[in-house]
Amino acid sequence: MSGNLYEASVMRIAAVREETPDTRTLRLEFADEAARAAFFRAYRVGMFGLYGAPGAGECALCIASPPTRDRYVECTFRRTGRVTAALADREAEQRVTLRGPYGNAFPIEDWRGRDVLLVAGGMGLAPLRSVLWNLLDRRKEFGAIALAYGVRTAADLVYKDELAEWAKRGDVKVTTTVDPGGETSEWRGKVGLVPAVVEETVPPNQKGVAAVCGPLVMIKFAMPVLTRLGFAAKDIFTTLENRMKCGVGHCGRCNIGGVYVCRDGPVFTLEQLRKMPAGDL
Amino acid sequence: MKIVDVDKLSDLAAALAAKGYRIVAPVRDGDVVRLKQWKRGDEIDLDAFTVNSVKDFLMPASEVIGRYALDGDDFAPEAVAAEAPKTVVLGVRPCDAAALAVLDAVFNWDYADAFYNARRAATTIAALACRQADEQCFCTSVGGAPDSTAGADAILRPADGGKRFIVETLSEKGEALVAAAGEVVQEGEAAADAVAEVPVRFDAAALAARLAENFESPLWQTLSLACLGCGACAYACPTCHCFDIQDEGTRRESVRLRNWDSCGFGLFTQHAGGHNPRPDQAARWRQRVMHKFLYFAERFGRLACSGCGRCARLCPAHVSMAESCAALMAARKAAKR
Amino acid sequence: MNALETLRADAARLLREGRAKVVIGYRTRGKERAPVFITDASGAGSLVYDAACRQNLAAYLRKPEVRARRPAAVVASPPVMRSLVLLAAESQIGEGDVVVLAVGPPGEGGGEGVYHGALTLAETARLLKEKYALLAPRPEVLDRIKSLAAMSAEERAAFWSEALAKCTRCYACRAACPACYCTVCIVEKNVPQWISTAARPHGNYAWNLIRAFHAAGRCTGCEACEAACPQGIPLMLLNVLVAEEAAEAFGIKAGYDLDAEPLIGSWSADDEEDFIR
Amino acid sequence: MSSQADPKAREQAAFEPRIVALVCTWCTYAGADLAGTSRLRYAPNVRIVKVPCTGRIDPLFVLKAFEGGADGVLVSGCHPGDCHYTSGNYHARRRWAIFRRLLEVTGIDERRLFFSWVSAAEGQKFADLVNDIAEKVRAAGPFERTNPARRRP
Repeated sequence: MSGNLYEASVMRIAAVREETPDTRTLRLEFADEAARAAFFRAYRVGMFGLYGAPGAGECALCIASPPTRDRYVECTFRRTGRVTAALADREAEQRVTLRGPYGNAFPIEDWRGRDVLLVAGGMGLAPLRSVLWNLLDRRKEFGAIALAYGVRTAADLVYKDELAEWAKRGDVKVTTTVDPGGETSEWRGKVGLVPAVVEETVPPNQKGVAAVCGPLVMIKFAMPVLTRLGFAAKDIFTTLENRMKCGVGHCGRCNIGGVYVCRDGPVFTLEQLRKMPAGDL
Repeated sequence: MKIVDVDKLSDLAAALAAKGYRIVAPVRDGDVVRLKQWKRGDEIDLDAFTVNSVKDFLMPASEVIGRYALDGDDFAPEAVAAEAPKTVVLGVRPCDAAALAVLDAVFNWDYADAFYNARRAATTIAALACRQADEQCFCTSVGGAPDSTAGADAILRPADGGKRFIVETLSEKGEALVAAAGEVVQEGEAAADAVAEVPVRFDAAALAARLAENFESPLWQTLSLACLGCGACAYACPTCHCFDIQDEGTRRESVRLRNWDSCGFGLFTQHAGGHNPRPDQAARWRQRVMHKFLYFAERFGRLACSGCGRCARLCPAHVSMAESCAALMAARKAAKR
Repeated sequence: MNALETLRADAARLLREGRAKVVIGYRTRGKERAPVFITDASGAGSLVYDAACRQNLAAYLRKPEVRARRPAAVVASPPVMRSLVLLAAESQIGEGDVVVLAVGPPGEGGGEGVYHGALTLAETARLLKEKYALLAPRPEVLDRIKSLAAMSAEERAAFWSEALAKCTRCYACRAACPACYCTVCIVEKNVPQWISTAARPHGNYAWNLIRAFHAAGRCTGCEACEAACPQGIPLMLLNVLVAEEAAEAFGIKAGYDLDAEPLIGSWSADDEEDFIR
Repeated sequence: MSSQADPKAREQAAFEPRIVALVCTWCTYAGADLAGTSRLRYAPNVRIVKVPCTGRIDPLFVLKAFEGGADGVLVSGCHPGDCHYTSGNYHARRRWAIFRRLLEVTGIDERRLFFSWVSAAEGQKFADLVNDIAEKVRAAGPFERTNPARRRP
C-alpha cells in the first residue's frame, strides 16, 4: 500500500520578502534532499502547491518560482484567512510544509521559438513571474517576451525589484499600469485598466502565445482584447485558482462544470475556458 | 445451498465477532435504524432503511489524516495510520454496496488514499437483497437492482417467506466470511422470496444528455427553491465523498482532520477573495445533480448515484433527487411538443 | 366551504390580486408533505394542511430567492405564526412582507381543522395571544427533561455523549430553523475557530449547546429542527429546557409580541441572581 | 482494596484542580490584585483570564475552557450597578442564567461552574471564593474524560 498522500515536505523559510503591507513572498528550502529532488523531477511551471502551517492548515497557492531555480520554492500570498495569516506570521528560519507539485503546466516546450505576452493583474503576477523567469532562464529558446502588469494602486505592486530588473534587461518589454486614481506623483507607468493598456500597447496580428492571470473580471475583459490582437484561442492561457483542499481531485470542491481545476488545470486555454459553463466560474 | 435462519442473525454476528471481525449491522437506535458497531444484545433490524450508509465505515464523517506536535510556530510531524480493523458490514442494501465503486474510483484516481484503501481492504460487505422498497427507492433508474450483487462480497437473499436467508458468496472475502461463520451457516434448501419491485423513475442515459444541454435552465431555480442548504442529503449519500480538511488542536498538538463537506453549503466554493462561483442554491443543486449524473459519468464511466433514496427520505425540506431528475426529463418532453 | 377550501381560495385570491407574489404551503407527495411555492392562482388547489406538515415554512423567508418574491403568503400553524412574529420582532421581516395564512393546530375543531384567514403580522400576534397563548411543549419532552434532571451529572453527561455522538454536522437543524438566519453562522467563523467543525464529541457538544443558546428566548417550539435531524437527536430537550427557563425566570415566550425585546440582549435590574455569589 | 492499589483513588490523591477564572478587568481582576498585594493566601489552582467586562464573556469561552480540560470555571465581575460600562454585568447575568441550565443538563453543574460578583475592594472575598471553589472542584474530582464537552486527543 502506498503512503499517506497528505504527508507533506518540511520546508525551511530561507527568506521573507514584504511585497506590500499585506502580501509576502516566502522562499522555502527543502529540509530533505530526496524530497527536493522528487519535487523538481515533477515540477513544471504552472503547477501549484499546498502550503501548510500546522495548527492552522494548508492552502493552495501557485508556485511563484520556476523549475529552473531548483534549490528552492517560492510562494507569494496575501494575508486573507486563517492559513495565510499563519504563513504570514512566520519568519525566516522557521518552518512550514509543502505538498505537491499538483496540476498541469503551461506547455512552454511548445512555445519555443514563439513570442510570448504575459498579462497580469495584482497578485496574478505570481504564477506569471514563475513563467517569466522560466523563459528568461532559457531566453534563447523563445521569441520576443512582453509583460503587461496592472494593479489597483501603485502601492499594490508586487515583485518591485524584479520589475525594475526586468525593465533593465532589454530582452523583455515591461509595461506597468495602475487603475485610474491609483497613481502617485512618482508613478511613471501607464494609467488605465490592464485590458485597455494591452490593446493600446501591443501591436496587432500577434502570432505568439499569451498567458493571462489576475482577477476573474480582468481575465474576462482581457480575453476579447487578446483575440482582437490575433492570438488564437488555443494560444491564450490562463491559470485558475478555485477553492481547494486536497489538491488531487478527491475533495470535490474545485469543479467548474465537469472540470477539476486541480487535475485538469490550473492552466487552461481560452479554447477550454469557452467550453466551461460560465455560470460556474 | 448455504442458508442461515433469520432468528440466527445474532448468532451469526456473535460467531463472526468470535473470529475477530468487528461487526457493523443495522440496529434500532431510538426512532431510527442505523448501521453501527454491533455488540452482544443488539437486535439486528434488516427490514428498515438505515439512516446512514456503509460509507460511514470507509470514509468516516471525521478522521485524522495528519498529526503534528507543536512548539510555538514550530512543529514535528507524527506518523498517522488508518484505523482499519477487520470488519464485516451485515445487511448492506444492494444500492449501498453498488455505491462503493464510486468511492473506490475517487479515492484511487491516480492518487491512492491510504486511509480509505486500508479500511476498504479490511471490510467485507455482506449485502442483503431487498424484499421491500419504499417510494423513495430508485435503484432501477440508475443501473442497479434490489438484488444486485455489485460491490458485495456475499449476499443474503431472503427465503421461505422471510424465515431464512440463502447465503451466496461472491468473493474470497465472502468465502472467508462464511467459513468464519461456522455452523450458523448451514447447507440446506430454501426458496428465495420475490425481490422488491422498484419502478424506473427516469432514464439515466437520456438524463445525462438532457443535463449536458441544460446548464442554464431556469428549472434549477424552481427545483432548488425548497432546498434549505444543509448537508443532510450529501452526508446520508453513499456516493457523496466531498470533504474539507481542517487543522485543530491545542498549542501543543494539532491534528489534521478530513471532515465530510457538502456542495449544498454556501461556503463550499467561497473563494478567499470573496468571489463565490456558486452564489445561490440553484447553482449548488445543479452541481449536485450534474455531478452525479453527468460529470462523474464523463470522468469515471459510471453514475455517482445508486438510487438508495436516502437524500429524499432524510431531506428536511423533502427535496427529492428522483423527482428532480424526472422533472428535468418531463421538461424536455414539454419543450419538444 | 371547509377550512382547507377557504385556505386555497384565499391563496388563489392573494396571487390573483397581486397581494402575494408567492404562496408557500404544503403539498402531498406520497405520505410526505413537501413544501410548495405557488406563483399562479391556478396552483392553489395543491395546498394541503394536516398533522404530517412538520416543516416550518417561515425558514424560507431568509432565502434570498424567496425574499426576492415578497410579499410571500405563508401557511402557518401556531408555532410557525410565532416564528413569523419573532422574525418581525427581530426586524427580519416587516408588515407587508408576509401574509399569514393562519391555520389552527392539526386536529383542532374536529377532523377538518381550523383556518383563521389571511392575516397581517399584527393580526397574527393578536390571534396568538387570544387563542394560542397557552401553547406548551409536548408532555413527553417535559417528562424526558424531568427524568434527565433526576439523573446524576455523570448520567446526564453519558446521555448526551451518546446522543451527540450521532451528530454528523449536516446542519439540517440550523437549515430547518426560521430563527437561524445569520448569514455567517458562528460555526463558520474560523479566525479563531471557536467551534470545531469535525463530527467529533467536543465539536458536536459545542455546536449543539451553542445553537440551543442562540435560540434562547427565540425558539418557538415548532420542533422543525428535531424533525429535520437525520440522526434522531432529541434536540427539543435542549430547546425546551431553555424555553422553560426563559418563561419561568424572565416571563419571555418567544413569538407572541411584535415589540418584544430579545431575551439575550435586554436585562432588568431584578433578574434572578441566586446562582451568583 | 487499599487506596494505594486503586488507580482512581491514586488519581484523586494527586489531583490538583485546574480552574479557569474569567474575570472583568475593572472589578474582579482588581479584587484579585488586591488579594495579591494584601498578601492573602489563596489556592494556586486558578488561572485568571482577564476580559474588559463580563458582558464580553461569551459562553464559548466557558466551553473552550472545559474543552481544554479545565476542572472548573469561575465567571466573575462587578456587582450589579457597578459595571464600568453601565450594564455589561446585567447582560452577562441573564446570559448565565440561561446557559448554566444547558451545562447542567449535560453534566456540568454547580460543582464545576461558579459565578460571583467581586469588587475591586473585595480582595478577601476573592481569596475566600477561590479557596472554596478549589475545595469544591477538588471534591468533584478531575473533569471526566468521557464528558462530551472535553476534547479527546
